[in-house]
Formats: sequence, structure tokens, C-alpha cells
Amino acid sequence: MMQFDPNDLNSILPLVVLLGWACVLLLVDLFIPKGRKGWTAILAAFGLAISMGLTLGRAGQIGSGFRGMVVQDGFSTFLAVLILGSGLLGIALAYDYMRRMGWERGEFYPILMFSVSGMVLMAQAADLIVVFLALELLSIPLYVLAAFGSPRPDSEEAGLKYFLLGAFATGFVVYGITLVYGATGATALREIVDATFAMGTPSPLLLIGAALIMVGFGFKVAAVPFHMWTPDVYQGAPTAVTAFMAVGAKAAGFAALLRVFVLAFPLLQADLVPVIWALAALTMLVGNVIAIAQTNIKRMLAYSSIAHAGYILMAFVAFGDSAVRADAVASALFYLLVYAITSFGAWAVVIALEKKDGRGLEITDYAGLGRKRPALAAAMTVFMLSLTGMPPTLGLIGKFYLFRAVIDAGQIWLAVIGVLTSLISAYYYLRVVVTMYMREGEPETTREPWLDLTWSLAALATVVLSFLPAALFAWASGAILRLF
Amino acid sequence: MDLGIPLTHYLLVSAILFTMGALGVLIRRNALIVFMSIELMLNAANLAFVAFARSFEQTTGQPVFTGQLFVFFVIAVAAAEVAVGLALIVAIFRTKQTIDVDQLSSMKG
Amino acid sequence: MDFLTNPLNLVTFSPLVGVLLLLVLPSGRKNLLRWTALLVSLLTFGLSIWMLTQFQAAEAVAPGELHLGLSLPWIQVAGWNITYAMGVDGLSILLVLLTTFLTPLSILSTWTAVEERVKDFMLFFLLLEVGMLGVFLAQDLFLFYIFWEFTLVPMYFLIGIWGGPRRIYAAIKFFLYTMAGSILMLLAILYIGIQAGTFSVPELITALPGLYASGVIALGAQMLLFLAFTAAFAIKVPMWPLHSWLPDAHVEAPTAGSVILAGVLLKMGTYGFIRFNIPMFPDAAVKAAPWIALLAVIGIIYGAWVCYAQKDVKKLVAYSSVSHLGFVMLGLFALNAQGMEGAILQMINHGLSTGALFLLVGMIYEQTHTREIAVYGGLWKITPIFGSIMLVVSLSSMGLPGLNGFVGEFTILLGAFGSQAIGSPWFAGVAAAGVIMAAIYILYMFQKMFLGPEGSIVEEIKKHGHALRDLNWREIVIMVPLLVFIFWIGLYPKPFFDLMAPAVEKLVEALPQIVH
Amino acid sequence: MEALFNLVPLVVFLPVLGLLINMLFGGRMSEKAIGTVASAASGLTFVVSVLLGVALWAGHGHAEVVPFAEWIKIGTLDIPWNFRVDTLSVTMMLVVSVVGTLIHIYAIGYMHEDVRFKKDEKRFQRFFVFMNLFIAMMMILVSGDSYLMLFVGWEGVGLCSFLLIGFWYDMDTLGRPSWANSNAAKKAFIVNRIGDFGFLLAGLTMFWWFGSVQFGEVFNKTPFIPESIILAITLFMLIGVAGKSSQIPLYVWLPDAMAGPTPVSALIHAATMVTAGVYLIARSWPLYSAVPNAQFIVALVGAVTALFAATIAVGQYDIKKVLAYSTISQLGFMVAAVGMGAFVAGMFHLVTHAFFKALLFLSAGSVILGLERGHHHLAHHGPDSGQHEEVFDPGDMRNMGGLRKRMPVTFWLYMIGTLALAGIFPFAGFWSKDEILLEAARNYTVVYVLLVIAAFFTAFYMGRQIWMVFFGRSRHAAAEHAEESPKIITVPLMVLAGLSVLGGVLNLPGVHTLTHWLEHTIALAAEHGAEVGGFLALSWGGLNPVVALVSTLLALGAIYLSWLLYGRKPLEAGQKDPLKKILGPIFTGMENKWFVDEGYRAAFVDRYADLGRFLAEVVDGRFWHDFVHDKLIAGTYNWLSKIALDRYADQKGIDAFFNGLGELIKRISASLRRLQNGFVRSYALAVLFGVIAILGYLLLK
Repeated sequence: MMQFDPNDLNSILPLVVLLGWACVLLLVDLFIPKGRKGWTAILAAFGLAISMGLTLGRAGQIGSGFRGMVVQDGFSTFLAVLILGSGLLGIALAYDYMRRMGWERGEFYPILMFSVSGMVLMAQAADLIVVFLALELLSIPLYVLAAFGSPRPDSEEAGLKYFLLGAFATGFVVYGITLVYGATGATALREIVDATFAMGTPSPLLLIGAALIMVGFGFKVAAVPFHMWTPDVYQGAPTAVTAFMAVGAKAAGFAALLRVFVLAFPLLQADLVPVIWALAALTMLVGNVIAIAQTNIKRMLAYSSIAHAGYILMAFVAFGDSAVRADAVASALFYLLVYAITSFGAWAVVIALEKKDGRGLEITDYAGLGRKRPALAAAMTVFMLSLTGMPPTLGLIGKFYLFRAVIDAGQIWLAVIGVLTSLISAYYYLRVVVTMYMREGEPETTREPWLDLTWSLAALATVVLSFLPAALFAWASGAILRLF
Repeated sequence: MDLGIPLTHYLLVSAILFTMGALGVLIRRNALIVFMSIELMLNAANLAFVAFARSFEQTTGQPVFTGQLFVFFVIAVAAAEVAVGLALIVAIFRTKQTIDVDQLSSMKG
Repeated sequence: MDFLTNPLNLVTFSPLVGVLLLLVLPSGRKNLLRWTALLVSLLTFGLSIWMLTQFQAAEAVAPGELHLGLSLPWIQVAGWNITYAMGVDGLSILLVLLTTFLTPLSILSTWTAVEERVKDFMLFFLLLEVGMLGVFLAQDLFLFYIFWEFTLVPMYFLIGIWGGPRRIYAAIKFFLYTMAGSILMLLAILYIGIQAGTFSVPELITALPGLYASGVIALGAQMLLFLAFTAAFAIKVPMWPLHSWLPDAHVEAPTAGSVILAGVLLKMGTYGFIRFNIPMFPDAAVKAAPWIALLAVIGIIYGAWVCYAQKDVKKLVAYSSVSHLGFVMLGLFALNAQGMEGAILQMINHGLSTGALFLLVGMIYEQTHTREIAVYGGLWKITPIFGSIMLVVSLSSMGLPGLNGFVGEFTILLGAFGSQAIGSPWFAGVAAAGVIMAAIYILYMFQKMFLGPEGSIVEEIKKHGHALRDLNWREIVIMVPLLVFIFWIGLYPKPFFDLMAPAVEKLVEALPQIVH
Repeated sequence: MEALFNLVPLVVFLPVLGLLINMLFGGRMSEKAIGTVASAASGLTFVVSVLLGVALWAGHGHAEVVPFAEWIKIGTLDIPWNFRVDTLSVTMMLVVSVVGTLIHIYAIGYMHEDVRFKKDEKRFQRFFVFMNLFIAMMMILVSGDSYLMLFVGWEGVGLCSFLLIGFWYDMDTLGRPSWANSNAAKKAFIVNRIGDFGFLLAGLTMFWWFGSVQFGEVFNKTPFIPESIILAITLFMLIGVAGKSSQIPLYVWLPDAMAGPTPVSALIHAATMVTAGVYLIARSWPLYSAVPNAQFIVALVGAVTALFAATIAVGQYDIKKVLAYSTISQLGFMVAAVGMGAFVAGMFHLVTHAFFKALLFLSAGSVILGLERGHHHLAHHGPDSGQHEEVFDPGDMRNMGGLRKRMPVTFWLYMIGTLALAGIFPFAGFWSKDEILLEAARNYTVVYVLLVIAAFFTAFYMGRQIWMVFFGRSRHAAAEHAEESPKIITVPLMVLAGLSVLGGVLNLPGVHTLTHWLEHTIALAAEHGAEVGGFLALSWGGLNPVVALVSTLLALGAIYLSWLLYGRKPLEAGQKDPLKKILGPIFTGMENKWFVDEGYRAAFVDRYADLGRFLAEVVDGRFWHDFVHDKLIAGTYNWLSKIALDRYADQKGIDAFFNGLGELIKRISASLRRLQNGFVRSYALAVLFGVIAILGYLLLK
């Protein structure tokens, strides 16, 4: 009955390559001597690059496979590129960092690749089963990566916390999927939406199921009140992992949220809007307010990451409104991209200052950076400005796009909360700038080629692309969700 | 193989199991038991899944595999999780000599 | 190629040449850095003069229109209709010139005042100039917003790095206050953009009346939009009671920063009103006029009164800005030709006079390192040139006829007195009392510093083996151009009015008639 | 002849030229050269004024408007700088330039010594720059063709007044380091600005009702404007007049203005600037004539001021202070006159007063210099030169006495001035004052009574002054050694004395030269009176024997009374004023200027400062800055970031201010942060809480 269809593989070709490469690399790594694990990194990067090449090469194609369980469309391409890029940048950050910190182990890179595969799969998922699989495929390696700083207690603690809470959240997702299945008799998004249409008013079972799924992904993207793992895990995990996690996991989480809710649950819009509204508002508020009190830069950036999840959630409020949702999705994707570039840059700077013994992570350690490393400080300033949403950075452009979608959706008060909280955020971002330029100190920094390349490219992109955002806008707005 | 047990009963048991699991996560401090509670939550879902699948089978009169399929996936994935989770717990135990989750609070605020 | 040869672009971005040069120059060669910055800013000034001649040629053909503009598609995807639109008209030309005029003077004033991180200072200064020019020239809301927010960044650094002891506090306060206003404007901009389908200001001004008439944007919504824009501009101006950031920023900012802050940045607020608020939301502007006039008058009186109790001369000058800008706001919302032209002229006047005051205060501060009025006294005798220039500038600031301040204040009062939008001569009447109060605080400052017996600072300086010196040549060179304009505008303001008149008249004509 | 009119801009630009020369090159010029340039500038102005007068005379007094430059033009607002040459403005030009020139010449001598006594010779140059500036500004004032140009000059002379009162800004009148002089200067400027405020309001109202501020247009439209508006305009103007011409309630600055060098007091604070208010009302005659109520108020203000200031003058000891209050009083006469519609009488008194009051001031300056010389002489040559370092006030009449012999020329000049001021036949003051009294007697009895009493006091305090200064014995060693002034000082005085004697010729009863001259500008009652409905009295009536007799007798009586008190038994050194015994507390009031300054200080000045401090410290500082910003906004932020950046030195102070909203958000944030306790189980609880909240909402809604 089941026949092999080459088209099935074709639809997930970059993923297949990635997974295959990861498996092979796991073996190859055995033969790479300790101390030269850089080769593993480079090979992993190659794998990611090939996969990215394939994705880009097939950018225009639209298709599906495995009886519609996975799809390939603009949305998945956009996210796949974003995620693969994050993987590459993660490797660039980890390359010297892991060695410097004494955590260099070859399996790091294949594990990272597995996680990337999960994220890419998530972007393509069109069936709740695949969603679940992708969720686990991206999460389980992340648990390991978070604990990769073992035997440092922070890292292990981060790993276990992430693992326990992640699994806990997965429980909700699974139960949610169960209830949705129970309500509609389907796990494929298309069938769910058909069943919902047939149903007329959504049954409570469906609503609860959808809500539980939302909780699970809310956890992944670190929405309040499911965010509490974030600061601890971000702080404890090796910084390179944190950077990757902050972008990749968030991207995957939003990929799932957007695709599942926009395509499968548009009819729940009326019921869920207040919930998402509250989640977004709370996330922006709590994230920004608590960030003010942070002294540890990793924790601060963690809260910042929570806050930015809140901003993206704003766009998500309009998921069921067919008039504006295309724009909403595009703006969310664009904002994800902006956040990815900026946040990688910021984490790279953090890595440049981090010491083996864990010093260099307090904000006060940044004092005098403006004098000692003008370029590095300038780059950090750019990132902070971008996170605040000031020109001349992508952050402002991202906010422009995002807020337009929110206003277009009629959620003006949510937009007001959004801008007001971004005002609050200015305070703690500026504090970093203040410390770098207006306080005296002797920061110790590290110069590593890949690291330097990462932050300088990120800074350059943040500034330059802000003047030329048209292509990015077009790309994001072309990333339309499709369902087969 | 209709046992004559209505769907709602399965669902009730499943809900009770799920709640027990969730509460277990909240109440127990031993990482292993916390983990087991999570497994309980997953299995509660599995139970509901199978029950749903059976019930659809009865209403439509056709075999429905989706539910069972999903359950297999969940079981398999849970197994993978166990592998990773236990490894983490072991690592923690080595460092801290405890698997009490309340001892894992060096980072906060 | 249009983009590169457009006069407005050349003016706006020419300071970037300096930025690039400064980046490659060694940071140890301080004088080289200073000269580079100065020459580049002079180049910008020269270009702006060239732009002026072209503007005048174009104005002769089509008076009151936007000139030298260019409008290039910038972001035309995904439902966005953003253009890179620049243009200059009578409302902005003077402010552009003021900016390019004050910048070299400010740079020159830092010659000995800024010894630390000269390179960074000049970098930020030139970047600031780009931002300011962009604000005045942008004709697309999106572009405008970018320039608007961008000016915050260099100014923030200028205060925060080279400022006084409480500089960080002041810098953050400056940043947050301004941002607080502008984020609400951001939402309003987006709302308008969505409703009108364009961000281009000229297009909006043509398109919006239709939207108002058809009810797409109701009057209530128009009021809210007006308020959102007002929030941004009123904080920047600053209108009472949103002025709390200003004294802090001024007191802590380095001299050159204060000059630019008072001279140009505050004008961005008032300019915003006349460029966006009034033409885009005419009904709301007419409705709000009495309220804004009320705040303006309170600001005039309050600022002047508070000035009198100041012990710190820089703070005094800072509060005087609150009072002076109150006049500008009063004039703008008179919504008639006299008031608005007076207001625009007064923006320039305030830039010149208050800029000059800050420069002078900076010059003496450089020698004495104190701004406390009480320690001074009898300076006119010791430093006659300094005293005389200070006198002229002070008189200009208090609006003595024959000097620039009077022309502006008088026309504003005249406009406001008979303004139908404001609706009552009482506002102007009370505001006129501001001229008495201005005399009180200005004379208080001048007397306590320059008249009377020698102050304790003279002894203090002698103890350190120095003597108070009069202005040196560099300082005189800074002051002379300012004095020239102070007299010029005072005695023969016609050329200045001529530049703005057609544009203002066009604006006034477009306003709804007020029927009582 | 017509072409001569085009010379009129020169009246402004000649002095400007003079001041520019002195300003730019004065540093390298001798004192003589500086003085000559300045005097020549002023003198040439006089020549131009004469030429203009000739041209007018030739053209039968037809006014001429000479366009000069465009100034402010916005929409309907069009204010060019035009010169107006008519009989009124030329009269003022002549007065200003003739008195101005004489005083310039006098000042060459006076300032030569003054700068040496005050030990700052460099200031000589500055003095003449300011003086020329004053002439220029005064000329702008009188020659402008619009209220706004008048206002420009109006404020300009105010500035010059400020600069010249504060000429010795670093000392008091006795040369001690002090804030006194600069305070006086500041006071003058600020009080004047209060008046200017009134003027400004008048101008604003005028523009919006008349559509113009040009004299011609305004006057033409007057009949068509509601009376209430004209009343408002005229009363606003009165505020301006009270400021500039030092009338109640704004007269307080003028006595203090005596801090300036004596030529300044003579020129600005007696002869010219302070009469600008009178000129303004005379110029605005069509407006005032249209509203009798305003006229009465103006007349009353003038009359009350005349009497009030005269009473104070009686109690003063400073030679210049007496003259200052006398000036205020005489200005009251003039204001009363123009208020009653007796514009010519007012202008007539303005002219004669300019002559004799300048004469008096300059002679007083001569006296002061004489005493200074005497004091100086003692300090250097006297037997006990060391002891004369004590503070010596050369202007205090109690230090004088018997100067008649030491300074005979000055004495006689002073006598002439006194007689003119007291209104003794046939000196100039007699004629002009009499005209005013006559008009008052005709129109308002109350004004007449007030003015007559004031005239009595005038004669009395002048007599008192003469006796105290020139008769009796010297009460101070300096007075014994006083020396007569040099020619450069006395010669201009003689010219002024001549004018004071003969000034009455200008408008002798029956001849009415001035009336005929001015009627070209100020229209005849017959032509306008019916229309405008107010008073427009031109002095045709000539001499009323009763009025003249009453005032002359009163003046003589007052002088006799003063002889009884001060002449018969001269004051001894250290003796109290004999009036003090007689009048008791009333004299204390006169001595202390009726405590008006103190009253103003308590009622306004201190309150202004208090409110300023309150606004600055409490409202702006504690409320807006500390509370709203630092406590509510920044306080919240700061608490949130308190752990970070302990080195935020300046925020520690702010932390102390927590309360209100800051406290609330502090608690919220604290509890939020406590939730983040690091325990997995509480994190899970949060998740569960979220789930329950969402499900609860979805199921219960």
C-alpha cells in the first residue's frame, strides 16, 4: 500500500542531506583526533552550507510530500534559511569559544545539526504528528547542548532545568494534539481546518487542545508565563549554545505557532485573540521590566529575548484575520530575521568578553570597552540600538513592519503597550552603552577570527540593511503559508 | 473488540493520569520521579489517543491508524528523552551528589 | 545619479565625508581632527549656501512649493509605499541654514574645551549634523522618523561622554524623554500610512482632507493622531510641563552640545508642528490651538519666572529656552501669517541668541570651571569685549528692538493677539508680560555676572596664578557671525521673511476657516 | 527746500556715525578728540534739525513722510521705517539736539574729572559712545512715522538709560564697590519694561482694530473705531507713559537713576527721554481727544504725580534727588496738560523744562564737581589728609553751604534755573506753567487745585535748596575748599541759562508762536473738536490775570517760607532739618519717599522673587524634577536597576525619594523577581498557572 515516492524525499531534500551529513559526521568525528575538533566544526558547517544551498536553490519551488505531512513553500524556505544561518553562526561562535572554555568535544557539532534539522522540519510541518516529531528532534539535542558546559554546575543545571521543563511542556503539546485529534479526527492541518469548518462553532475539546498546543509553543518561544526557564537556561548554557537557542528555538517555535494556528485554527480566532493579546502584553511587560534589574548580561539578554518574543506575539494576534494575516506573518518573519541578526551579534560580543572562569559576564565588566575596543563597542552599541528600535538599525525597521501589522489588525492598544515597553527597554539597553563609553574600566577581551567576523558582519548588516530593507521586506512578504 | 466501555471513561482516566503527572512534577523533588511524572503525562495522552482512534474506528467503520501511529511515535520519542534525561541526571548527580531538583537553584532572579 | 547630485542630498550627507575621513585619521592628532571636522562642516555650510541660491531660483518660479526635491522609490514592496523623498521649502530652508551655520561655530568652540576623545567627539558631532539636516529635509514620514530618532544617538553620546558630573543621568533622561514622545508618533505615522497608503508628506497633505471628509479618519481619530504627533514634538520643544529633561541636558552637556541642543534640536520640535501637525491635521490643529496656546503662555511665564531663581547660569539659559520656545509655540498656533512667520523667525533667533549665550557661558566656564552666578561680578570691567558681546546677546534674547529677538517676539504677539484660532487676545496679553519677565531674568544674570563689584572668582583665579582673560581671536571669530545675524535680522528681517512667506501663506490658506 | 526733508535720516545716522567712530577708534583717540567727535555728531544733528525746521516753515508746516526702508512685512502687517517730519517731531528734534549738544560739550569737561575721581579713565570713551547712541535712539523715537518705530526708539532710549545709569556699574554713587548703581540701572530698565508692556498691548490692540500702526492711517480711522477700543488703547499707552515719563505708579526708577553721571541725569532723566511720554500723548492727540474719560485719567495721574513728587522733593538732602523728584513733578504737569487736551501747553512746558532742568542738573553737577575738587584738594594737600579717607558724599546738601562765594558762576546759573522752575515772571517756566494752570482751571478744578499746590511746593523746595547749598556757612571742609568749574562746563550752562530766561518767548500770550507752529500737526479745536467730542484745547486764551497772579504769589510765598526756615537761620553741620520739628512724622514720610520703594519691595519685588524661588525649587525642582521625573519615572527605573551599576553616584540621591508609584512598581517588580527563584518546580507551577488561566478563560467566558 505504501509506496516509495521520490517526491516525498525531494520535498525534504535539504533536511535529508542535513540529517545524513550529521549521522556521517558523528562517525567521522571518531577519527578526528582530540584537539583538532575544528575539523568537525568545519565539516558541520559544510553540511549546513550545502543544505542551505539546496534550500536557496529550490527557493521558488512549492510542493509537499508524505501525503501532505510536510510542505515546502516560501514560509518554510524563509525559516529554513534563517535557521540554517543560525546554525552556521552558532558554529562560528562555538568554534574557538568551546575550545577556549575547555568544552570542545566533537559530538557538539552533529548534535547541533540534529537540532537544526528539527527546526527545519518544524518549518515544513503540516501535520501535528510531524510537528511533534520536529519539536522533539529540535529539543532533545538542545537539552544536551545546554548541558554541554559540563562539568560546570551552571551548565548542567541549565540542561536539567531545560530538559525537565521542556518535557513538561511537551506533555501539554502532546495532550493538546490528542484533544484536537479527538475533536476533529485528524492530525493533518488541512483536515483539521476542514473539520472545524464542518463543526461550525468550535467544540470545547478543540479549543482546549489548541490552547494546550499554544502553551507548548509558548514555552518554546519563551512567552510569559511559560518563560521562566529562559533566564536560567540562557545563563547556564554555553554562550554559543545560548545564541543558537535564542534564535533557532524561537524561530522554530514561531514557525509552528504560525503554521498551525494560521492554517488549522483560523476559526478559533475570536476565542483565542484575548488569550494571545494577554500573552503578548504580559510577555513584553514582564520581559522588559525584569530585564532592568539584571546585572548579568546573559540574563539581561535572556529577558530581552523574552520581550522580543512578546513583540512577535503581537503580530500573531491577527492569525485568523484573512485580510491582514499575510502581512502579520510576514512582519513576524521579518522581525525574527532582524532579531536573529542583532541577537547573534550581541551574543558574539558577550562571547568576546567571557572568561574561562565565568568572569566577564557582568554588565559592569563592559566598562571602558569604548576605549579599549572601539569597534567592538560600536558594534555592541549598534546591537543595543537595534534591540531598542533606534535608527540606523534594522531594529527600527523591524518594529515599523511589526507595528504596522498590529495597527492594521486594529490592535492599537496592544501597539501602545508595545511601544511603551520598548521605551522601558531603552533604559537597560542604554545602560550597556553607558557602561561601555561613559565608565572607566579595563575589560579583557578575546580576539578570534570567526567571532570577530560574526559580530562585525552582524553589525554591518544591522546598519546597512536598515537602509535597504526593500529586498528583505519582499522576501518576508513572499513567504506565504501554503497548505496542501 | 468493543469492550463496552464508553469513550468518556477512557478520557476521564486519561485526564486523571495527566493531572497526576502534572501534579507530580510540581510536588516531587526527586528528579527521577519528576521525570517519571512527565512520562505519566505522555502516557495519559497516549491513552486518550488510542481511545479516540478506536472510537473513530467504530463511528466510521474503517480502520484508523493515525492514533496508534502517533502513540508509537510518542513512545519512541519518550525513550529518546529518557536516554538524554537520565544522562543529564547522572551528570548532575556526579557534580552535586544529589538529584533533588530543589537543590538546582544556583541561578535565579 | 540624481541621488548623488541632488543639492539636498549633498548638503545632508556631506558631513559623512568628514566622518569617513575622521575614521581613518589617527586619534592622537587632535588638531588635525579638529581642522578636518571644521573644514567639512564649513563645506556643508558652503553647500547649503549653494542650495539656498538654487532654492531662490526655484522659488522665483513656484513660490511656496517644495523645491530641489527628489522622490525615489525606496521600499515599494509588501504594501509599503515608502519613498526616499527630500525637499526644501520656506518652512525649512532657514532651519537648514541655521544648522549648517551653527555646526562649524560649535566645532570651533570645542577647540580647547574638548581634549578627551576628540575623534569620537567630532564623529558624533558630524553624525548629529546629518541627522538634523535630514529631519528638516525629509519629506517622507518614514524617512523623517529615521532621521528624527537618529539624532538622539549622537546627542546622547555627546552629553554622556563629554558632559558634566551628572552627565549620564542627563543623557539617559534626554534619550528616554525624547523617545517616549516619538514612539507614540511612530504609531500615528503607521496608522496614517495604512489609511492613506503613502508616507510621503506632500501626498498626505493632499490625500488626508479626502479621508477626513469621507470619514475614513474621523475627527476623533484625527485628534488622536494630532496628539500622538504632539507628544513627540512637545517633548522636544519642550512645552511646559514636559520640560523637565531640558535643564538637566543643558547643564550637563558640553558647550557645543548645548549650542546644538538649544539651537537646532529644540527647533526640530517646533518644526514638526509646522511641517506635520498643522498641515496634516488642520481641523485638530484649529481645535487644539487655544489649549496649546495656553500651555505656551504658561511656559513663557513659568520659564521666565523660574529663570529668575536660578543660581547656575547655564540652567538659567536653559529655562529661558522654555520661555522662548513658548513664544514660538504661541506664534505657530496663532495659525495666521504673522504668528507663524514670527514663530519661524523666532526659531532662528532663539538658535542664534541662545546658541550665542551658551557659547559665551562656555567660554567663561572654560576659564573658571564654575557656572554659579554668585561667584561672578564685575566681569565687564575685566573682560570688556566679552562683556559687550554678552550684553548684545542678552539684549537680543530679551527682545530689544533693533535686535533679532524683537522682530520675532513682536510678530508672534501680534499674530497671537488677533488670532482667530486662539480666539482671545488674553493669551498674547499675558505672553506680552513675558517681555517684562525676560528683562528681569536677563538683567539679573547680566548684572550679577558683569556689573557690580568684582566677584570672588577673580580672586580665586588669581590664587591659581591665572588671570581672567578676555576673548581670544578664535572666540571672537565664533561670536562675530552670530552678532552679524543678530543685528541683521533685527534691522532688516525682510530677506528672512521673504524666504518663508510664500510657504507660510500657502499653509495658512489651506487651514479651515474659523467661524465664530 | 523740499529736498531738505530727505536729510531727515541724518538725525539718526549722524550720531550713529559718531558712536561708531568712537567705538572703533576711540581707544587710540584723546579725550578731547572723542568728545569733539561725539559733540560734533550731536551738533550736526542740531543743524539738520534746524534745516528741517526751515524746510517746514518754508512749506507752511506741511508734514512730510520720508520713506526710508522696509522693516517688517507679513501679510497685512506692514511696518516700514519711515521718517515723519512735521512741526511736532521737529520741535522734539530741536530740543533733543540742542540740549543734547550742550550736554555733550559739558560732559567733555565733566567726565574728564569724573573718570579721574572714579579712577577708570578708560571709561571716558564708553560714555560718549553711549551718549551718541542715546541721541540716535531718541531721534528714532521722535522721527518715526509709526507707533512701532516710536517703540523702537522708546526701548532704545530705555537701553541707553540702563547703560548710562549703570555707567559706574561697579560702585555706588560714592565710588565704593557696590551693587547700588547696577541695581538702579536694572530697576530703571525693568520698570520701563513694565511700561513698555503697556505700550506693546496698545500697539497690538491698535493693529487688529486699525489694521495699521502708521500714525496717518490710525488717526484717519479713529472716528470709525468703537470708543471702548480707543479707551483701552489710550489707557494701555498711559502705562507706557507712566513708565517712561515716570508717573505714578511707575515713577520709582527715576530717583534711583541719579546714580548715573550728572550729564546723563540732565539729558536723559530730565530734558529728553522722560518727556517721551508727553510726546507720545501729544502725538496721539486724535486718540486721546476721542475719549474724554481717558483724558481725565491721564490728567489726574499727572496732577497727582506732580503733587506727590513735589512733597517728596521737600524732604530730600541729595542735591540731585531733589531735582529728580522735581522732574517727576514737572513731568506730572506736562502729562496733566496733555491729558487735558492742552497739547501745546504740555509741549511748551516740555521745551522750557528741558532748558531749565538741564541747566539745574548740570549746575548741580558743577556743584558736585566743585565739592569733589575740594575734597580731593583736602585729601592731597590738607593738613590732615589721612583723615579724609572717610566716605564723603559730594551730592549731599548737608555737606554744602555757602557755595555762593566759592562758585559764583554756578550760583548765578543755578539761581536762574531755580527761578525758571519756580515759575517766577518772566522766566521761561512762568509762561509754560501758567498755560497749564490756565487750562486746568478751565477744565478740571481738581487738577487745577492739585497743580497749584504742587507749584507751591516746587517753589518751596527750590528755595530750600538754594538756601542750603549756596547760603549760610560751609558745613563740610570740602565745601570750604570747593572750586569753580572750568569754562567747558560753565559755557554750555550759560547758553542753557539764556534759554531758560528767554524760553517764554516761544509762546508768549497773544503771539502764540509755538501754537501756530504746532497747529500744523495738532489740529484746531474748531476743525476737529465737534467730531472727536473731547477736549482739544489750544492755548488761545493768553494770560488770565487771576491764574497768573495766584501762582506767582504762591511761588513767592513759598520762597519766602523757605527763607524763613532755611535762609534766615542757616542749617548748621549735623543739625536736623527744621521742617522735621514742624511737620514731624509727615516730614519723615517725605524724607523716606513715603516708603513707596519699601512698599513695592514688600508687595511686588520680594513676592516676585519668592514666587520665582517657589516655582524653581518647589514646583520645578521638587515636583516636576524630583517627584514626577525622579521619583515616579526614574525612581521606578532606578529601583529596578538598583543592583546594576552601583557606581551611579547621582542616582543614590534619587533612591532616597522613593514613594508613590515608584513604591508600587518596586513591590510589583520585587515580587515578580522573587518568583524567579531558580526552582524548577515553581517554574512548572507558573506554566501550570498559565494553562489553568487560559483554560479557565476559554471554558468560562
